[in-house]
Amino acid sequence: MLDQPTNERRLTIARAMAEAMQQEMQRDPRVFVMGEDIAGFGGIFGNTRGLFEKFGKERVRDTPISETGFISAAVGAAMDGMRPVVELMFVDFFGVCFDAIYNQMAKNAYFSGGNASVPMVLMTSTGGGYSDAGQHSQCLYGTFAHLPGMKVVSPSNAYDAKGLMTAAIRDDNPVVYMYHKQLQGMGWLGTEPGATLNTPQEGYTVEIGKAKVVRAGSDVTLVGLAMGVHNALKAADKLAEEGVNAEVIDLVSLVPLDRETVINSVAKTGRLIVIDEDYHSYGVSGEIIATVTEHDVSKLKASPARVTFPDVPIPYAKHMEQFCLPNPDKIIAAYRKM
Amino acid sequence: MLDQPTNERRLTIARAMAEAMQQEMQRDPRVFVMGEDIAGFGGIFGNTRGLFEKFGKERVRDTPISETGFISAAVGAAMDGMRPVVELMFVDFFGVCFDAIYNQMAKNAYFSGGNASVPMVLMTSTGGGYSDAGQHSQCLYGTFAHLPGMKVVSPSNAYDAKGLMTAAIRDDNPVVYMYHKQLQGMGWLGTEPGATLNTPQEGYTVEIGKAKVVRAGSDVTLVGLAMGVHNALKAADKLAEEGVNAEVIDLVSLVPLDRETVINSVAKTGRLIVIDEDYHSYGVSGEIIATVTEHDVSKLKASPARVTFPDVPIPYAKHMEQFCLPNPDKIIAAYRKM
Amino acid sequence: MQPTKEQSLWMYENMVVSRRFEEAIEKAYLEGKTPAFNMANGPIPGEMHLSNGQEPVAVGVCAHLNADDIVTATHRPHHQAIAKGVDLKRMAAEIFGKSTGLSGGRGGHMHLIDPAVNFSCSGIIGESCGPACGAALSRTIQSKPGVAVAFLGEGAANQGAFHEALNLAGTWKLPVVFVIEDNSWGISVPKAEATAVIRNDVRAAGYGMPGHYVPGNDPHAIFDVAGEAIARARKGEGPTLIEAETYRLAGHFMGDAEQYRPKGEKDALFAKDPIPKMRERLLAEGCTATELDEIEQRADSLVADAITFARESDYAPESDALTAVFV
Amino acid sequence: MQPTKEQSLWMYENMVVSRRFEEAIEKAYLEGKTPAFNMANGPIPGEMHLSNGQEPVAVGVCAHLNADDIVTATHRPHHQAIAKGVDLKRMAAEIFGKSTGLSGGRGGHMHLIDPAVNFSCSGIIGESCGPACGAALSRTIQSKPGVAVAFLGEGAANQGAFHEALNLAGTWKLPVVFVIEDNSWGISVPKAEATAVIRNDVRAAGYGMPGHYVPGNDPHAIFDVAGEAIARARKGEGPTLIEAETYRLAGHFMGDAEQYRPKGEKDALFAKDPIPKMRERLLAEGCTATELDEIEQRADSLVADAITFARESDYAPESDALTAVFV
Ligand SMILES: Cc1ncc(C[n+]2csc(CCOP(=O)(O)OP(=O)(O)O)c2C)c(N)n1
Ligand SMILES: Cc1ncc(C[n+]2csc(CCOP(=O)(O)OP(=O)(O)O)c2C)c(N)n1
Ligand SMILES: [Mg+2]
Ligand SMILES: [Mg+2]
Repeated sequence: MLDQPTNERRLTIARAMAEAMQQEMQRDPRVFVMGEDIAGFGGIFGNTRGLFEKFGKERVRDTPISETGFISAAVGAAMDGMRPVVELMFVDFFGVCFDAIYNQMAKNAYFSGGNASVPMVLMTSTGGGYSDAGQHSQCLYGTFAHLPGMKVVSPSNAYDAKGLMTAAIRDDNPVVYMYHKQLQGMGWLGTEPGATLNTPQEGYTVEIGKAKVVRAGSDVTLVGLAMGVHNALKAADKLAEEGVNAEVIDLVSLVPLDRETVINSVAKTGRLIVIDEDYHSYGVSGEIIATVTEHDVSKLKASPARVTFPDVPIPYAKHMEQFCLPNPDKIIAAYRKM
Repeated sequence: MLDQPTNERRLTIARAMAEAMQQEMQRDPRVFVMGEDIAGFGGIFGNTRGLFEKFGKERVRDTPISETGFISAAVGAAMDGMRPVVELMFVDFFGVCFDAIYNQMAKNAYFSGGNASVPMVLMTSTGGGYSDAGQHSQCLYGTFAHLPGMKVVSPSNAYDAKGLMTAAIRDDNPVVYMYHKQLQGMGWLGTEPGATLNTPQEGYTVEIGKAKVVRAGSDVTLVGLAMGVHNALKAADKLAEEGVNAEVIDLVSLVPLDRETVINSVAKTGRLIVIDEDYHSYGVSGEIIATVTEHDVSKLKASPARVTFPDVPIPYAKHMEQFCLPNPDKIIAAYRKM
Repeated sequence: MQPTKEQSLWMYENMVVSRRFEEAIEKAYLEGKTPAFNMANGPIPGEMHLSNGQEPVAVGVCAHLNADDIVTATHRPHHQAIAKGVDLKRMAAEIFGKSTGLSGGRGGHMHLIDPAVNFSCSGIIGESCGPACGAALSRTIQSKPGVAVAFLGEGAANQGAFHEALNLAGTWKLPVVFVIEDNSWGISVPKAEATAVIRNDVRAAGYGMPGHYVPGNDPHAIFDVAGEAIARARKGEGPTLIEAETYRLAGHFMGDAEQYRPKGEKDALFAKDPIPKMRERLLAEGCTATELDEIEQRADSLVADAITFARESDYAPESDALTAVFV
Repeated sequence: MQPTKEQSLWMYENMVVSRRFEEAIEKAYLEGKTPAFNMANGPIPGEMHLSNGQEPVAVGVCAHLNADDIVTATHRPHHQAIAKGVDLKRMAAEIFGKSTGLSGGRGGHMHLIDPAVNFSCSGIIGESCGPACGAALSRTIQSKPGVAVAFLGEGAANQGAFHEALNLAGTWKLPVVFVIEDNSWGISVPKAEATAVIRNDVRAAGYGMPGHYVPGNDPHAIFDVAGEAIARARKGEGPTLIEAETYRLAGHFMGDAEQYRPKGEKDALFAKDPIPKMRERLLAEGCTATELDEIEQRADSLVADAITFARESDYAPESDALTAVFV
């Protein structure tokens, strides 16, 4: 899928994230990790495994269940020269601590006119598909991307996961790093094999703010991120069987948003479908469509479409949740209607 | 501006809100009001004046500065058969209590399959323009509208303010009622005279989920809510001097969103400008543009445009804030570029 | 305050129902999840937090409540729901995602809401506290009887929502009782590493309310302390904070390898399993084995009926996912 | 712990600078706001929270701090900023929205951040608590000296953030001191109607840390208690909670009609104005009037210079609004 050397190690996203953190902790004593069950347990989603054993409890800290407390503490530590990586276990919990995130973490650089900085990473799990219901399955990409002052990224595969984590830790700005549970490579969550990729051992960065054309095509542009990319790639495979050539864009980063890559693609294909597991309205899908149409509506040969999660809380029952989730068939159906 | 009888009392939005609450409290003993400084003080923005004197401290309660505590208490009271109206003083504080709002208030009806309901109103002030800086001037319309389970309304004038408050209190669902500080009719905030309107004494409702065409036109559709409507109307007046006939839509409600009224208008005018004081990206403006284009892109004679707050925290200095805020001139400039 | 024999047997029965229910859920949960454990599979998908071992707190408290009283519960809600009288069939059906479930399958195991007995719960830590205050306030404003009980874990006592709710309750003298189930673990983090004090009852003084710690995971002791607190609340004398020691015999959730548990901890806990302990106590107090066997059999069949009901019920149409967002 | 003469005079000087600064800000704030009071007008627009009367707490605490220590402050931050040594000119310029201000006009009166002296503040109630823990943690991890002080109002002590931060500090034994300025009002709501306990120092026990209440709005008494607490933190002995009685001589914000104040309260408070009281004390302790007059004159000119600097500075280009979101 990506143009990477093939004789390397295949890592899950979970391992890729942990490896990036480990390498950055080795490189830079200012980096430390905090969150619930991230020390001995290795992170509920496996993304901090091995760190505690390597760096000990001073730099790999289990916290009380006090998200406001430890995330605002991370802000204070970052402003004092550290580079904390904190975990909000599920993004769905953001409501207990969002003030620390968007009124402190995201705004203090601005409030200081750039004299202070808040170099921290907030990593958080997103996504459903395994029946964890309405308070443990959301994506909330739009919620985070809407508010200024924080970068927002979400990898679709292990290669990007490692490079984005490294870039996020090295970034002098706050970065929200959203990882999709079903891409983690944790079997117990059901896992998307396409996310497990060859990943170089040595440290490298993936640029924050740059989208990737992960499949070139000429007939329709499919735009997504994280799990959306895999759905789009599967739809593209099926469409290819019918001779339809879909271009697939992995946004990788929502803030900054690489509008140009999307605009250029649609200028070529004339057709746009946005795939988003976040709620339908007032989110990512609307923004992408607006980006393309406000730039030059005449480039569109058909009305753009979106395949998103409907505006309802995530239902628990498997058949209901699956009914709501984006999938390749829905993408194909959207294309057929164009 | 609105087609209302003219021999009635002119009320500010603040008074219209208080009057609606008062009438509903008289009508229904289940209604009570809670928040910071809403009792003797009458609400920082004047919207609960007179209630404490009339109903006493049992039903008009000052709270500790514990937004999570008292908003989740409102959820518990609503589920126990009361109809609380709670105030979050500035919408900018939502981060300290958003879990109570979106994980409890908004979802409990769904989690109960409709067997329980959460009939409450969360009223909150929005908007800047008076140099209150980055933690007291936001709109956050998109943030609330993005998440399912709560209705979201925002009046642009006193007539709607009263009718929407009455409708919100009577609604069996949670309603977020966002009032713009500069429309309140409080002199100390600087006030938009167009928001103070003739308002009937007797109780009435304004439908939640219905947009209003507040000025008919044929050349371009200007869509906004709250302060955006006044900016649009002023732009429309100026455009009219040049013979350009703008149609102005007051969305009134973001959830449910009256997509049809917007679609029908653009079908007629072929041109769309969205005015939004909330942040530019991933919010209301993107959603409105996507709504129109996904329905039928061929109806657009020009690329749609938006006049919004840029993706930066609200700056304090007056000249900087004014530079960022939408205004009639920016709307006219956007039209000229079409 | 000592339970009557009837109350003792009620507590015992509810403890047994609760345990049997968890055992049945555990079994069903594992269906379709072997050889590879994937939460998404089987008749009960998603996270599953069992309450094995924590029954004493739920029954000791709820023995004093009637349907009209309010309980707000946690992400680990089954024992609390059972003790509060939530319909077992509809609860089982909910966990199986069926149309006959409490919400028709929309909510699931962490979102059991039963207005008939004023029960609700939430998967967000600390979230039980505020709504309990609100329900209590509702009764106060309406001058209606009723006490609200918020259950929470000892980990949740470090969440801001706990503090705000306790202050609200203390300031407004609300008829509410906060009950902390101290199983000494918040997932893998021990209480001592997350909490600045050894016992949370000392925090009560910061909210002008009495605080009690109940050691021993003992239903009778909990019955005693909770009884006083609930009576106090009923008399309009305000809120109470109770922390009760309890044991989590299961993992945090199903699939938890529990490598964080010190060696031998589980064995020691199983040796103190409160259900056989209570059976012994009841026998010592003069109950007959037959009497208790009957209770156990009744529990078995209640649970079996509920599981059968759940399994035999239909799924709601998938498009029901789109309804009940608004009422 | 008693201040040396030098420390006493330092406290006095900073109290006077602070008061004069507020008086100058008040005057400038009202420009352009008569006859109609409209917050948006004049050289200083927006909300304005003055600290008149609350100077003792700031100086009594900050007398023990150096530039390397950290202070996180509140929406009412001027006295705290001055006592911590924030550059008065750049602070005034910030309040006037000028390019020479601490943030070039982006932040304003509630968002004064000065990395040179490790000072920051926020307009969100309770928000000072967590970042102070984080800064303290940063020093602990790095084995660097330094104590963090979080200021907050008595109203803020009912916010969840307070609880979480205190528990974190207590659990991790962080070098942090929480200082509650108890001016007995949260806007129009009296402490007694919002707080379940009479004094917040009793809450310290819930976090395993010492708590102290300092009555009398007395800089010397605050100096004493804060000195012990800060020394304790420096020695690695962990956090302390201090609540200090103080008086808000001004309205909550400018434009506040203060109708909620009981009749006579303001007069009684002015009679206890801590600045003349301290002058008297210093005279009684043997300072000369000339000495104190000189201090006052120095304060006057410091403030005058700062205001002049602010007024004479330019505004940044309006497009600077779009920069510094990211560094
Ligand atoms: C606000 C929030 N933070 C974190 C979690 C994830 N989480 C679920 S259960 C749990 C541990 C809770 O511990 P405790 O309160 O002691 O309850 P127990 O599981 O022991 O019954 C955590 C951290 C959550 N659901 N909500
Ligand atoms: C989370 C939050 N809630 C409410 C407010 C509005 N508000 C600003 S100051 C204030 C009163 C604060 O009282 P206190 O903490 O005692 O400080 P004081 O103003 O007395 O110095 C309130 C309610 C806010 N800024 N943040
Ligand atoms: Mg626990
Ligand atoms: Mg105060």
